Amino acid sequence: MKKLINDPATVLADSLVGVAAAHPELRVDHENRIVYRGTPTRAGKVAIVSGGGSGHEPLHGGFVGLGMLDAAISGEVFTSPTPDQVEAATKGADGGAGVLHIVKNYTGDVMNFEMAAELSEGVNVETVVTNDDVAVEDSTWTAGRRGVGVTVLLEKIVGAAAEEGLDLQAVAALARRVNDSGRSMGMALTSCTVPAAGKPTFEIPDDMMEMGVGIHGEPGRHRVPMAAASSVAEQLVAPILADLDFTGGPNIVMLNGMGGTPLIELYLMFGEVKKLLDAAGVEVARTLVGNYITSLDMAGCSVTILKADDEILKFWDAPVNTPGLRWGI
Amino acid sequence: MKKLINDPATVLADSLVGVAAAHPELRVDHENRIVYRGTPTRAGKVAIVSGGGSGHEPLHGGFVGLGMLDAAISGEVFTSPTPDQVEAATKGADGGAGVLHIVKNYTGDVMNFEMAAELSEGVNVETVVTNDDVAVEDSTWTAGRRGVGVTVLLEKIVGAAAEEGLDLQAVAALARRVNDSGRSMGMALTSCTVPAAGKPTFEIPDDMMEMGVGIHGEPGRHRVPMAAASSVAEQLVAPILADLDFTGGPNIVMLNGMGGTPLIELYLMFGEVKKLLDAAGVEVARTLVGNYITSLDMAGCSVTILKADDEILKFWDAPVNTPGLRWGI
Amino acid sequence: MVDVSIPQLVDWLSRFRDLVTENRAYLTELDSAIGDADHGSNMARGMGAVMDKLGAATPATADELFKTVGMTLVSSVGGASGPLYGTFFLRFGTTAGAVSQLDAAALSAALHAGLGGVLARGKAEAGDKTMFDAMNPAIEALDAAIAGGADVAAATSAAAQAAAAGRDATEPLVARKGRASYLGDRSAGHLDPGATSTAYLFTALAAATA
Amino acid sequence: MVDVSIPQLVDWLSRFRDLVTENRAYLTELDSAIGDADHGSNMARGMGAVMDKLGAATPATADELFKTVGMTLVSSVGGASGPLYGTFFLRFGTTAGAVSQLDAAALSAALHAGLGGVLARGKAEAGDKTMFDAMNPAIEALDAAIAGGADVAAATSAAAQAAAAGRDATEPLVARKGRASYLGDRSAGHLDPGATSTAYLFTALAAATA
Ligand SMILES: Nc1ncnc2c1ncn2[C@@H]1O[C@H](COP(=O)(O)OP(=O)(O)O)[C@@H](O)[C@H]1O
Ligand SMILES: Nc1ncnc2c1ncn2[C@@H]1O[C@H](COP(=O)(O)OP(=O)(O)O)[C@@H](O)[C@H]1O
Ligand SMILES: [Mg+2]
Ligand SMILES: [Mg+2]
Ligand SMILES: [Mg+2]
Ligand SMILES: [Mg+2]
Repeated sequence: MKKLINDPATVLADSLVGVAAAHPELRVDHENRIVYRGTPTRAGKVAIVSGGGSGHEPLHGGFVGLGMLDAAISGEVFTSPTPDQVEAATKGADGGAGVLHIVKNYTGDVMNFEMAAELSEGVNVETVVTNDDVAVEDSTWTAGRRGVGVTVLLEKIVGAAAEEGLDLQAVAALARRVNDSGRSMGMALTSCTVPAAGKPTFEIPDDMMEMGVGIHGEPGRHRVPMAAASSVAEQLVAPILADLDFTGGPNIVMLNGMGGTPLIELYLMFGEVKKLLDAAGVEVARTLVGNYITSLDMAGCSVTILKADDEILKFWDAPVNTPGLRWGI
Repeated sequence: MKKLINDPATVLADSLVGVAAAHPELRVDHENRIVYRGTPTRAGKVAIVSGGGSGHEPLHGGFVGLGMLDAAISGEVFTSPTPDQVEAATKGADGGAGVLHIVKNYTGDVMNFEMAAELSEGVNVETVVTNDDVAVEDSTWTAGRRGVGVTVLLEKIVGAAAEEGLDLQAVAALARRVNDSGRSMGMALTSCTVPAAGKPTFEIPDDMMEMGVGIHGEPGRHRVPMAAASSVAEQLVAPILADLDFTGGPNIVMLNGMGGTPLIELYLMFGEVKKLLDAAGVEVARTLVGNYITSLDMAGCSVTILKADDEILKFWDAPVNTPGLRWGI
Repeated sequence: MVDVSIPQLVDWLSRFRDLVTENRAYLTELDSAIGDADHGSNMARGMGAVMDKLGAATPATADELFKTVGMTLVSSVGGASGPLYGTFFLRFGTTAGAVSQLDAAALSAALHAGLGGVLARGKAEAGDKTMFDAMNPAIEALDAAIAGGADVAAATSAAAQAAAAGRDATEPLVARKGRASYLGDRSAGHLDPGATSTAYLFTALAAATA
Repeated sequence: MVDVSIPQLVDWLSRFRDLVTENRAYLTELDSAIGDADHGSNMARGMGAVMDKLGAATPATADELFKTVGMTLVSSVGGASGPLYGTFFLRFGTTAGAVSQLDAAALSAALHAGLGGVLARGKAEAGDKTMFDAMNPAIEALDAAIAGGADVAAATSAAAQAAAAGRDATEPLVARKGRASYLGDRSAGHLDPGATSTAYLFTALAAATA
């Protein structure tokens, strides 16, 4: 395992030291592993709180700041934070108007945030569980779909809505609408290496790739032969378009890197995705190309498409000032 | 070789298609492989033009936009662009007030930009050659030091100066002052793979790393045993501090990723670097942590320190709106 | 019938800690195949924290003991296994009550309560390829042994065997809960990591009460 | 003494194209060891563009021919080798002049002019571990052969041998110019890629004028 770390056991703590050093405008609670904005939540503003396992940076800590999250809680690598961490963030971020929990749909995340909400007496908590990954079939008999790329777009959009003064019910309703309007699909060329595991999560030959991966270095739904970027784009876009109709209005499209794939390839992939969307009559109104929700050093990418409308685009375009996403300010 | 590409021969062209699709606010000259701002250079504003081989993204194309570059020229992967490409960008970006060429000190870049300046009759061209890499000993008998991380900071700072209306001589003088005030040092855990070469540029065992690498996937000055992040930070920071005195004033510090190293490690490394700078009495006034000047999919990082002053900090803080760096707007 | 004392219950936890720590890499390897490569770290971190806590001060009654255990797991593990094992021990303690020893019936009742906690949190059913598939048969076997007149040692030994068999039976299953469910058919052919750690839980119980 | 005709000069370029294309992976491998793994791609791309251009229309005189060659290299290669080989051919053509054949003396003069171009652009000295270390001895050997009364074929053959020897002699050198210089002492023990492509240049010349 080749990593720039001191000790697999202290990766998260050491990295948060760097976050605090690099971002004096944020406040890091090292004990509870929470990144807060530098100033407390404005009285009357709904607080937006998210979190999950580490290893997906800049998600979530890199999205704390004006116009996006009020607090982000980090668990160990790929391990949901614990209820008391989430409870601390919930109480710490509440500005009296309640707290929205943004939770990616993984059993661990859902359970730990659920317990935290139970513990957070006195705070009005609403929860949105993102589940946008079309690689997984939706069913009430299973854990359902994973929450992936839509989480990034949702944090931006509801962050702006909260900033504008929408109340908790309205913010939560918007969050659910955004989640329902977005779909994602991911793929990997390589596995990642979890520091504590010390070796790649899976082995894969040079001529194969994994289609339908999530963001935890897990194998995907299918192992298929390596293919040209144009074909990879098709394998990502087709299941998304088959799952929801994105025509007839503007969309926000994210081409996300898994952490180990350089920008030159991500832009190349976006070019291929754009061609397919143009051909399918899917209007691309806003784009995001880069590493936003990653899986440590995994090579690969994912595509997220979100059906937008005037309200969603207004909140998307609103100012945001976080380490990972910044504009208008 | 596992890459999200169609064909090693079309990587650059295909990637520029994606850049154009993702950034309608920019204009891409696909024939000459130039990324321009969407609107022509304001009459009377010095145009800032840079370029070099591809594979360092977001450098340089990702730094085109208000407050930074007016045009960026891409060569093939790790290969300087040709004089006629640079000539086209120089003439295309000139707003009548002349053009500053920002050239990283590599023989190919220097020669091709030199020939371009000769070809660009009628345009007032000044050139700054960045050479901030302390891994290479400075000498008039050799090609001298490589231009690396300082290039990013310089493009931001002189971009702001040009925006403010400084004339070509003043912008060029500032550029040279910034270059003289900055130093960098890089390291790699792995090689990168040049698409046309199809395999890693060098092999390196799991228990070794390369110290003193540049940004072209080349081996470094020394191969040393893998070490903890704290020791890596020391091996990067010590030669920088030995080369120039950074105490007694504010500094801008960049912890840059080589492309294949995830953000969680880069923040961790920044934390280690910050401890060393604090101990050495080096004031960190501004920071940048992330992938800014990369070497394809190489795993590793570099540290850049730039001695600043009120003028440099003012230009650093000025609004910038590019795909790779954005604030204040 | 011999009762299970507080020291024996602590020994159970200590042996469980030893087993997940020794088999940390193995549990993580199982989780690499169909999960996210952290189950070994999670369990070793959690049980390490539990034993540190108990080392500082061991409660004298079962309710307090297992409240400490459950809370420590909940607040140190995270992921799916933290709330699941945490809730297991919390409910185990509540049902065991403020006692300093458990007879076979009380042990069974506490284990049933723990299992109920896992079900309440995780909503898994038999055959979903989770820790439930080791835990449920283990408790059934314990009950059957007790009903058949076995003492605690024999009953926990039967439970350990049934847990191991339940663990082994997860191999061919296609997961329907937890992270492995995302793999669809590819989850078949691998042991479930949580069922494997649960088998250690009952091995440890059998050894502590032998 | 036999003169070198335009078709022979085109054959020289064509053979050079073939050699850098066939040895593309090898040149890139040499550049991987002490550079940035692109010399094979650069030379193959450049000479491919040159022959495409000449295929469309072959100039009738040496000055026009090599102007086309030089300009095409300059505008299609980039990197260090583009300006260096480009300038080499541009100056070669200027000195050769508007002629349809070159005698030995004219060939020598044109090669000297080309070498001067490489020096003007790159400022390398003997022993810096660059293409100069193959080019300079090649031209010296050509001159010596001509002075000794050799015909063009024998002289270019001597040049090719000297270029190869010059290339081989770069192996132990520590680079002082170009990208390999960044490696310091680690650049020793490897052939210089540019010297290797220059050896092909003279191999091609010898074959075209045999
Ligand atoms: N809904 C559930 N009910 C019961 N057990 C579950 C459920 N979901 C997951 N598990 C168990 O948790 C184990 C995984 O634990 P762990 O790897 O520590 O957490 P995570 O899946 O969050 O990474 C699985 O092997 C499975 O036995
Ligand atoms: N200053 C110089 N003078 C002469 N030749 C040089 C000089 N610098 C580099 N070269 C030659 O160029 C070769 C490298 O060419 P190439 O790999 O195509 O370009 P780059 O170094 O820009 O990647 C070197 O092997 C060397 O022979
Ligand atoms: Mg996990
Ligand atoms: Mg090159
Ligand atoms: Mg797991
Ligand atoms: Mg090269």
